[in-house]
Amino acid sequence: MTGPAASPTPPAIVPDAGAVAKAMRSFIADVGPTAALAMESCVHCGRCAEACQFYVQTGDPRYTPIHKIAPFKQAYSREIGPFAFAYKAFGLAPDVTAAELGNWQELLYDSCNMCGRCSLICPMGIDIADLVEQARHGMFDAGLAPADYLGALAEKEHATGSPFGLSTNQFRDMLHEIGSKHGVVMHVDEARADIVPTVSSIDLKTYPGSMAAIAKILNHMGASWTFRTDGFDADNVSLTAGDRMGQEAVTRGIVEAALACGAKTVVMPECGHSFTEMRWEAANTFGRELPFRVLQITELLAEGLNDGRIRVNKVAESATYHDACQLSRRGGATAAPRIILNALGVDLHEMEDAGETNWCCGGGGGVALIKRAQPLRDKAFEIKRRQVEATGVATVYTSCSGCRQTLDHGGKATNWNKTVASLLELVADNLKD
Amino acid sequence: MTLLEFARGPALQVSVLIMIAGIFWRLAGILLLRRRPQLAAPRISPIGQIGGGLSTIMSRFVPRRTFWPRIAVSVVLSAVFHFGLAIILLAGAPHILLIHQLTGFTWPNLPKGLIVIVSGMTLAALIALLIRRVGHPVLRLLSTTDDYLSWLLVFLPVLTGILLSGEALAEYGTLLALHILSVELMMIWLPFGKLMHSALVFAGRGVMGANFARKGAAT
Amino acid sequence: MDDSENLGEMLARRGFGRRSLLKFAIAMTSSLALPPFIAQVMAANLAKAKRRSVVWLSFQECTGCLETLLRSSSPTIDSLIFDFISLDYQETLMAASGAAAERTLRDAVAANKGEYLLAIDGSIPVKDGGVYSLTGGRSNVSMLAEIAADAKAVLAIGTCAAYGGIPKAHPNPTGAVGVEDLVSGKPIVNIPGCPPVPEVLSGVLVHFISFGRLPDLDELKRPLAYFGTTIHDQCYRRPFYDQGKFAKSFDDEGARQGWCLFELGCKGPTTHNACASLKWNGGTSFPIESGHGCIGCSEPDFWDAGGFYTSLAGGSGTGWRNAGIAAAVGLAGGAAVALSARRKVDTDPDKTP
Amino acid sequence: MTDLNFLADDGLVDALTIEIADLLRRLINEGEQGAVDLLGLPLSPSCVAALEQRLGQGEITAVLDAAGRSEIRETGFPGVWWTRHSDEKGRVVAMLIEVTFVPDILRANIDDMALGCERLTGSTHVARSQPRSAA
Repeated sequence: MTGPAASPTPPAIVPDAGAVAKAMRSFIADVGPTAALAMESCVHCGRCAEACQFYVQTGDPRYTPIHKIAPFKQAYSREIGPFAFAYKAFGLAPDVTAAELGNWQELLYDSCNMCGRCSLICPMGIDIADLVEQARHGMFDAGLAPADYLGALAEKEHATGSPFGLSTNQFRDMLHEIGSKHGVVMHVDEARADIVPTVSSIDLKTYPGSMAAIAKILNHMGASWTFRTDGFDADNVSLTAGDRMGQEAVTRGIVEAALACGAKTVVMPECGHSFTEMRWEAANTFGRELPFRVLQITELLAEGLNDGRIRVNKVAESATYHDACQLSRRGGATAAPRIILNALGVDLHEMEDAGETNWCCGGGGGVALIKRAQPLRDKAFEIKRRQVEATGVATVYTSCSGCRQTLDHGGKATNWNKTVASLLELVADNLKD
Repeated sequence: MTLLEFARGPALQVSVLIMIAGIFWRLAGILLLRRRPQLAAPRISPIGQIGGGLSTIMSRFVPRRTFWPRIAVSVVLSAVFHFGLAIILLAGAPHILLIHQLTGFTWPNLPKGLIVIVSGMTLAALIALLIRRVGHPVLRLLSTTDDYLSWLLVFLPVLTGILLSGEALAEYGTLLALHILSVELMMIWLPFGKLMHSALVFAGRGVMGANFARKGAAT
Repeated sequence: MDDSENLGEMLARRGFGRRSLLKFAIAMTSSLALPPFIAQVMAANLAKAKRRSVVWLSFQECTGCLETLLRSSSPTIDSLIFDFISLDYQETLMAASGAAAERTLRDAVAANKGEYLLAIDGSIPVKDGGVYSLTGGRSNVSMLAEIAADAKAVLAIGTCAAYGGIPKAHPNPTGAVGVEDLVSGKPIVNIPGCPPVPEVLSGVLVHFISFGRLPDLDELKRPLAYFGTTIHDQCYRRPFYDQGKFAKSFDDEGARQGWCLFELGCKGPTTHNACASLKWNGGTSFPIESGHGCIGCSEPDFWDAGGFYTSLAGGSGTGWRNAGIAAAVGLAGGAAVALSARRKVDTDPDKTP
Repeated sequence: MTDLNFLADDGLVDALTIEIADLLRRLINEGEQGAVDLLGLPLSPSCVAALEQRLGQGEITAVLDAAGRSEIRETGFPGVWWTRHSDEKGRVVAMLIEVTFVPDILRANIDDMALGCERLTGSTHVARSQPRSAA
């Protein structure tokens, strides 16, 4: 436990009582047997703190993962727990006070990437990350999602379907512009297609090259594919903000677009939470099983490399790979990137704790989109920096733009001599025609 | 009706029934809430998911190597306590006898001297765990009255068990009555507090293991 | 045997000099766990002791206590002491019976008003006015009340007289109770056991004759000298208990090796008596030494304290039926709470679709 | 049965020796008699033997035949007597260490002597030939 450093405590936001009640009700609405079992099982052993980058780096006990859902656990026990009547009768778990809930904004957003590392160490098998996501629903419904940037983006996404308020036309134009700039044939809004790749807004803004890369590879594969502007944005900032309505709208958009063109496979871009949402939650949000497969881009590349539809040249390069938590630990797609790097002949130096037990880059779960969370992100980045430097290689590949952006910012802030690059673009740059 | 007859008679009956009713009440109260649908295509078969659940139940007994340095104290202390308690209960002659009378199963017991040593270690681990719970900032923040009450209701049976094996402080009958009464208090509180984890731990780990195995994710 | 002769003279006449009396006093002092120097005082008092009238009333009893106390072995000092106390009334032993016996009783009580010792064996049924045990048409309850009133001290001999014993066992049809439940304002000493250890009675009598009062008693009015420790604390098989060597059945290897009988229901640990040290039949043996667990016969309600063959560590389980009911109640309660939780969530006004 | 008397006998013997010496000192300085009831103490047979060996044999061994056999023996330390009383069946009913000039039981008793004196005078030929007075 490194020395406790004074982390910046944001001004306490005090919502009105009605909002608090609404927050609790919306949290409770999500609680099923799994969440209830989790909340009932906690034995307060404190081990989850030892797995969380924010506690480990700051030593601040408030960042103990299970502590982050304390007010909502109280509400659960009072309202629908097995002994709710007793809690109420004896007033055991007092109502969550407005001030209390206000203080929790920093705990549930700034200091939690929903990376699930705490869920791996928990001896009781509690999926804390899942509970945090449900708690964020409550916070959002109480108007307590951090306004600066994450909240704003979620609002825009809720209204326009894109966190940056892009209209379908603007998105279509951008795609064609990228296509012409990179000399790649862009299939956009075609009526029928087997594969529908979706787009992460971060890529649109900061890494447009990845759209070109996807197109280039799909053309290389000779697949029938098309972007669909009527459901393009995979980022789902609403999910990380806790806006269930926004989250559902985005998901519904993508599903309906895919159904419209009879897609057999929807490919999620280099992004963590979008994969978690589409692969594991979309069917539940949509209400029935999806008639198409959902693959993360690395899974598609690995599949293509395995069955020969994708052929690449060898690259004489040594590098390490940073696993995005939602893809490997939470998503079960740890093997795909290794298959790709192996196919490319990259001399891979795995970081310590690579794969399932990786340390989060510190930007996931919307934290990258919260300005005041910068100091916390820097602290989390220190772990990742040490791990990469320990491998002694110059390049870090990753297949999540969120991680890539966070590592980039972290690197710039400490003028780090490592390059952070996209695995997708590496494949696209080394296709063998 | 001496204290011992009370402890072994009505008190034992009532506390066991309260515990059973409480456990089933709490489990039903949890497991019968509305299930959120799981419609996404699983990565492995239902059998695989059950296997994932079972493997997690076992795997969580020993934390992953990478976590050890930071939680070594917690792991060692709780291991000494839990294994100590298991040895006392499963290898102590009077306990085997109790189980034999209730179920008919019996097996050889360890000598009493060894059990007393193990009980001493278990007690020491419990005390260390309490000191840690009060001293460590994270644990102090998380702990509620239930933590301390549950600790006490586990500490007393071990303490009275040791005093009973010593048969020195008071007469055997009194010490045995105190030991049984302390176990009964623990049994009554079990379903309503933290001790319920003795039942929930398997359900919790199993559910997580199954859910994560379904996603092909780390269990 | 004229009444004026004291014990010393009677013993001398029977060939027992003062040395025998002193030797007996030394033995009794040790048995009563009194300090050694007391022997001199006891011997002196015994020598001068006047004949003490004893009235022995037998109520709802099996005569087991009487039998064990009147040993037929060669006349030892303590049996002579019994001769010395004038057992003025004992229905089973005395020749007279019927009306004559009643007259003897009345005369003895009248003659030694306030000075005679009242010894009782057997419990006293009080239900339906005590009709379940009559002597000569009179209920034991009324006899006890009348005769105990003028007694100097009352000796309840055997678990029945002390605590109600077997007649009091569930369901206790006759409403049997012990002497102490009916008599108050009198020094009472309980000498429980089914039957009691003979030496205990002689110890109590000698103490009373020597010092004119009963020996120190525990909270159940039992002489501390004999009931202060438990059989378990005095048991010669205790090392096996400590090593965890238990006989699992009455004829297994362990039983043949003389291992501890704890698992076969021995109640030694919770039973106060002197069997393990004084032993029975002149020091020959005692129940545990003969291979059977102690059944706790000197403890109140020993008959209802769990079976003789269920160990102290055992407990009477709830039974699978009760456990099933409890589980069902739990399930019902939990289900009800879960359903109400579901309803609460469903009727939430702003619940997202 | 395994002999479990390996317990520290010498520890107990030392303790008893110190107590006996204490009693002896009090007898010498204050003339106060004392005694230790060995039956009352939880002594194992080997411990009793060890004590007996420690105290050793003195100059006097007296045997009393009254209501069973008793042996009153002076140990190797004058004033310290080892008394063992048995009943008619040979069971040891009392065993103690008496710290005194002479154990009381050895001394003739005044009442016994009185009766003895009567019998003695009655035992002469003269007394026997006269008619006996009314008993």
